[in-house]
Amino acid sequence: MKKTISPSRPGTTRRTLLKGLAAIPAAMLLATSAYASDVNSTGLAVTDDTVTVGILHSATGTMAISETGSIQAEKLAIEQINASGGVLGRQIKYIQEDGASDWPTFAEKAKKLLVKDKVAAIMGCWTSASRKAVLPVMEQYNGMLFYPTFYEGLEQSPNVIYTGQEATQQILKGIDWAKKTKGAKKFFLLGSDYIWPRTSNKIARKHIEKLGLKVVGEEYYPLGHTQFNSVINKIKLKRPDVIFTTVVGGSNVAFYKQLNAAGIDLTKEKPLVLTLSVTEDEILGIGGENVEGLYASMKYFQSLPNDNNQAFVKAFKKRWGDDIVIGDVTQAAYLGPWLWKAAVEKAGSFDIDKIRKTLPGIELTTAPEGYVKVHPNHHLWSKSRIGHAKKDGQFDVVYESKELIEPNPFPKGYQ
Amino acid sequence: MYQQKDFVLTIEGLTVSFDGFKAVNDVSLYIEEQEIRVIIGPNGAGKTTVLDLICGRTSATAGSIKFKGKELTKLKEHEIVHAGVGRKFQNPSIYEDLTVFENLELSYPKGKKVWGALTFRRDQDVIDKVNEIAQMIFLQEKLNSPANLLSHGQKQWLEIGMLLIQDPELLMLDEPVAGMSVSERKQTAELLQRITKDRSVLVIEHDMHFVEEIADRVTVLHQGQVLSEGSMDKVQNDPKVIEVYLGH
Amino acid sequence: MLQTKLRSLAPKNDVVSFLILAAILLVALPILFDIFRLNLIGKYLTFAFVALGLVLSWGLGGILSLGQGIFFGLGGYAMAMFLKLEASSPENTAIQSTPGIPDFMDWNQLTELPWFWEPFHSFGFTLFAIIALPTVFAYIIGAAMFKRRVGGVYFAIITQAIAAILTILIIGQQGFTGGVNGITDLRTLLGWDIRTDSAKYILYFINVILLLATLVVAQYIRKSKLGRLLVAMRDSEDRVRFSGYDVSNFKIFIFCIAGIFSSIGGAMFTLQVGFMSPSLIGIVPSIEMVIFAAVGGNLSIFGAIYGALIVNWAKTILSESYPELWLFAMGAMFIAVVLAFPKGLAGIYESYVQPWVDKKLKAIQDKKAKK
Amino acid sequence: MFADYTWAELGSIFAMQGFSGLILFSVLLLMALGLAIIFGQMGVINMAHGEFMILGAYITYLTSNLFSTYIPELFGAYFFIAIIFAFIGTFLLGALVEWSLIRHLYKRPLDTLLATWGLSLILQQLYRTVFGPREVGVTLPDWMMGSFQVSEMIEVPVNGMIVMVITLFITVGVFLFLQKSRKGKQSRAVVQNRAMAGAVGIDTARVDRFTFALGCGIAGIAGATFTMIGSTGPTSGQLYIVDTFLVVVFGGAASLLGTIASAFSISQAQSIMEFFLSGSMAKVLTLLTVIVILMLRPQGLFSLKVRR
Repeated sequence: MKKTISPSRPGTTRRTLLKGLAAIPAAMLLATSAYASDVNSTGLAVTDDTVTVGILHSATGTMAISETGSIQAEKLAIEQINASGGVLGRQIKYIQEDGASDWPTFAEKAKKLLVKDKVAAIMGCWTSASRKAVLPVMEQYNGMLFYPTFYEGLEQSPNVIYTGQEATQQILKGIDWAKKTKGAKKFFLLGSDYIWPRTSNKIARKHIEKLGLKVVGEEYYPLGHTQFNSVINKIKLKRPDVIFTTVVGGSNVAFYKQLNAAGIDLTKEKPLVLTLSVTEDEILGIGGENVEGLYASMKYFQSLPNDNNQAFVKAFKKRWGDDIVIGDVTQAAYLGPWLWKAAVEKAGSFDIDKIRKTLPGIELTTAPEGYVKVHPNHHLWSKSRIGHAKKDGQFDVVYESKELIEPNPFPKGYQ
Repeated sequence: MYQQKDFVLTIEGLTVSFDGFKAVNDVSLYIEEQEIRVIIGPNGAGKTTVLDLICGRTSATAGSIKFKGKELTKLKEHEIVHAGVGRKFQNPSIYEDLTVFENLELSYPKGKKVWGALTFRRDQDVIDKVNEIAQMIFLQEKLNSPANLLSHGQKQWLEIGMLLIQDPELLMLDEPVAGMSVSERKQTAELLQRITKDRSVLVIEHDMHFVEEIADRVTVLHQGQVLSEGSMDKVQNDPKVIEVYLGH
Repeated sequence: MLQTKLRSLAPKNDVVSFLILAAILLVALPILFDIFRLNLIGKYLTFAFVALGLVLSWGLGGILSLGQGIFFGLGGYAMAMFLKLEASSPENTAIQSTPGIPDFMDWNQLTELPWFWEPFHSFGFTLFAIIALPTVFAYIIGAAMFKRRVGGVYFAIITQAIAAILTILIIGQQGFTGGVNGITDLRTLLGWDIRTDSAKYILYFINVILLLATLVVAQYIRKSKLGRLLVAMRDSEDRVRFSGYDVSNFKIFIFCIAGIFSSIGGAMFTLQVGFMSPSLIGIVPSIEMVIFAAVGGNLSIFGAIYGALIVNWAKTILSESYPELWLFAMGAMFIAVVLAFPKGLAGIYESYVQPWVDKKLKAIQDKKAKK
Repeated sequence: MFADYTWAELGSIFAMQGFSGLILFSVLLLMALGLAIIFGQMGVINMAHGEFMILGAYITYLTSNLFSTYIPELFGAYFFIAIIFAFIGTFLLGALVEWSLIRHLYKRPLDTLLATWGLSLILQQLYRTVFGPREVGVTLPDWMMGSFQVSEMIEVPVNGMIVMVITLFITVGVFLFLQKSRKGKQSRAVVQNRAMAGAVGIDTARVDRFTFALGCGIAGIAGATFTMIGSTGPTSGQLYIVDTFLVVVFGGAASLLGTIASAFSISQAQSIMEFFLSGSMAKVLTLLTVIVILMLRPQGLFSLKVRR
């Protein structure tokens, strides 16, 4: 049985980094830190100069494609925090566990992290299914999960901080924008067949109908489906102004390639395609030339011009390589460790119950996406943005909501 | 002419075609009680197919097979067995992974349904009957050895024994002495003579000496049709038969 | 060869093996491991139910089903539906627009409980369903296929396709099934909180006792005439048929039994892990279940249990330290079992360990005799 | 649902939908051809068929990178070279797999299933280690991306046309090979009667290896072709496996004509149902229909009634 609380797979770069950090005089650290017992009354893995957190994503299996970016972002954030003196003067160590794209495994590993390793927080999960599997474990053993993915909402747990957008934050402004700027009247909703697309489309449909516009079709295909010619024909028949898609994973590649081949040129915007599910990450697999002209509605794009983001992108590339891209979820995953650090330092303790009290209201002015703030419902206030995809796989930000959008995981009137 | 009721097995107008090829064509065959009937004929004459048709392994295109007045063509294999027809295959087909005893036991006519098989007990009746049959087929010494250690001839006997334990009224044997030594062949002939006391036997065989030894009557099949029928003498002197056997 | 192997498991040996297994599961493991690991072992053991079923249907009967996840799922979902209804009492779900129905139904605008959920309010019915559902399902699949003499490879591929269909259906009909997330957040069983450590201990022991009982049933079937018939059918199906047996009925029976075993495993999985999801039903988990039986030795009912334990244990350990090695190891295991160790662990034990033990025992006896 | 449309529009849509059905038919057929040879002719259940396809796709990806880096002026034609490379690569891997694994298992079809599943896991992880867990984007030359405008409504996708042409080409090739060529005749002879084929001087081991490798090579071509319409990632291959096997089994395993007929009927059924129902239900209904028909007619659509 492995009981060590060292990072399970330190890369070489990480090793050198740690060596460098070890050179920081211990005395200096001690000067700023209280003794472990004072900041940790519940037996978490906190020593006088370290604190351990867990990283729980799929490194193998079908979801590894998506979760890699989150792992990288979380590690980067942890390293940066360590370099700047750690949390309450303690260096963060992490234990990385592989959820292997398998929900029971996620639950099992989450439990291991909380029960065996006594981690002070977990950065992790990607799919809703994995979060749902982990949730009862988090609540039973009173852990704190920082969950990065934009998701369907309908959840609010005292043991989870949702650093991605819930569905209304991502959808409503996007549709408003399509109506106002593009004069869209008819929408065709298309998604992979599972809970996030269905919930998102439900919210989208209500909103479209509230605006007095029309939904001319709604279709779902099994995950991994690769034949979209029939639905493309249906789309041609219905002549929508907007194809609103929540297709995920490998299906995306097939969908955009076939859309393109069927003569629907995204750059002509007849119809325009608005997606919730294609970030810069996905474009790597789809190919920039296939999605040129696509609009995406989310809170973060790698091309955001603000200074925070410039620094973040630079650091990320320095750490993980120049040809890497950063998508919405990756940025949200990056926020997790920083939010946790801020909450811990505000509480002056690692105790979960104490940071739960301080978390609402925690704000980050240094977030790559700009200013964010934790809402009492454990989601983040964030802006809505629309990106316009270019051939090189990056987005031009063509719209940004003026104000922060309030998270509303249980939207009245949209259920 | 024959009286209908004397026959154990009545086959009339039996035909089967595989994609247009008539493997068996309008065959009629009448077998009496306690008769040993041997079917001979060149390769591809349809001998084995006739047995397949009787025991339900192949379904007939046309014609009827009546066993003790019961139509067999509509029954499933196991129902035909329960009606009293037993069949030995050309290649000895026994359960190699089981012992001789278990081979015979599985053929014992009890516990043939799922539930019966689950609750089957090896009582004295079973043991006695298995011993009796084992003696008959010269295998009483081998009862506890695995069947895959038997010689080829012994396997043939074992399969015959597995039929005998069911006490069928019609026994069909496909080349029972193929691959046997001379002495084994003699023993087999004896065995057949003994076991036909209360049943009819239908045999396919190539070995003419053996046929002569056991047959009451012989039927010659050629290209799916009955070419000749009667005593061994009659058949051997039938010019049509000579033509078929020597003409090739 | 095979026959001598079967023979070598004389009744006395079986009793000893059984006692050793019971001692390991009931005494040694609970002492050695804390509740976290023990709960994991409990989870692995739920797959041992499936492996046991596969030993009977595949090892003995030659029927390889690549869709045992179907039955695992039926049992698991039946139990999960019951627990979910209990967790969705009107008080617990007061914030929903329709209190008293499971949360995911509420999100999907269902305003009343679907009719097929209603009977799962009753624990008695749920237990009945855990046995009856797989039986009916296996009977329909089995009757359709075996009566028409579809077997072997075709059966494997068709069961696999059925598993795929069931997964798509469950994911697509999320209002009724919880979709890809599955049925989660299960709390109490008849008011008893199943999430506490003490409950996990009790569930572990219930699981082990059920498993041992299942093992006894499997052993009974194997030793009965029906067990010998299955072996006989694998050797020469025609001979069995022409000995007056309706072969298809026996195949259907053993397939149903394998289904029931899997279903019990699924129900125990739900209880111990606390949720059920389509990821345990589809093609990949179903084939993984086959490897548990294959590694243990597809003719050995004890091997099935050790196989399920060891493969899952290896998976946990390997994926903790070397996640990328796990698939290589798993792939290698499939190939090794097929090419080098067709009788799995049980075969290795019989050809290497047992002769050694026998020799030692004999040496001791000889010594005693000399004195 | 059609009330708001003119006849011309409806006609166009149905033409388009028919064309989609044909593309789907080509895709299914191309997927199944390699397996029809391996499973139908040799009785080997190759669960790693999808992984062989993905190997073909990865080779296409590598070739495209090679061309764009070293000879960008010829990029427009790289795809055809890639197909040849894909065939060679998967053919060689197929031969290696036959030699190391399959040849030990000819008498045990269920065991080939387990062993090749193991192989598929190893290949998946290998792809992940080499190419990373992400899907790779295979860049296509511009001329292969667009569509022909036939009328205002009807547009014919170029990549669909290419898939159809390749499928036609490969199908005819396989057919001619099996029926006419010496190797093909040998391979059929081995299938029908191994002992006899060996006795008349055919090197059965070599023929087996060649046949298996050929099936894998065709899978590689299929994989290369599908980079035009699908995704290329370590686990993409698994998506194809159930469909592929059902097409082959449904067609009646030993018959090439059956495979074609089965791919045609499945694709048409699915394509029509997809148009009138939602995508998921269409898929479920198609699979279910195939299974029910297989239960009623286990020998598949086409198969000779043989003497047992």
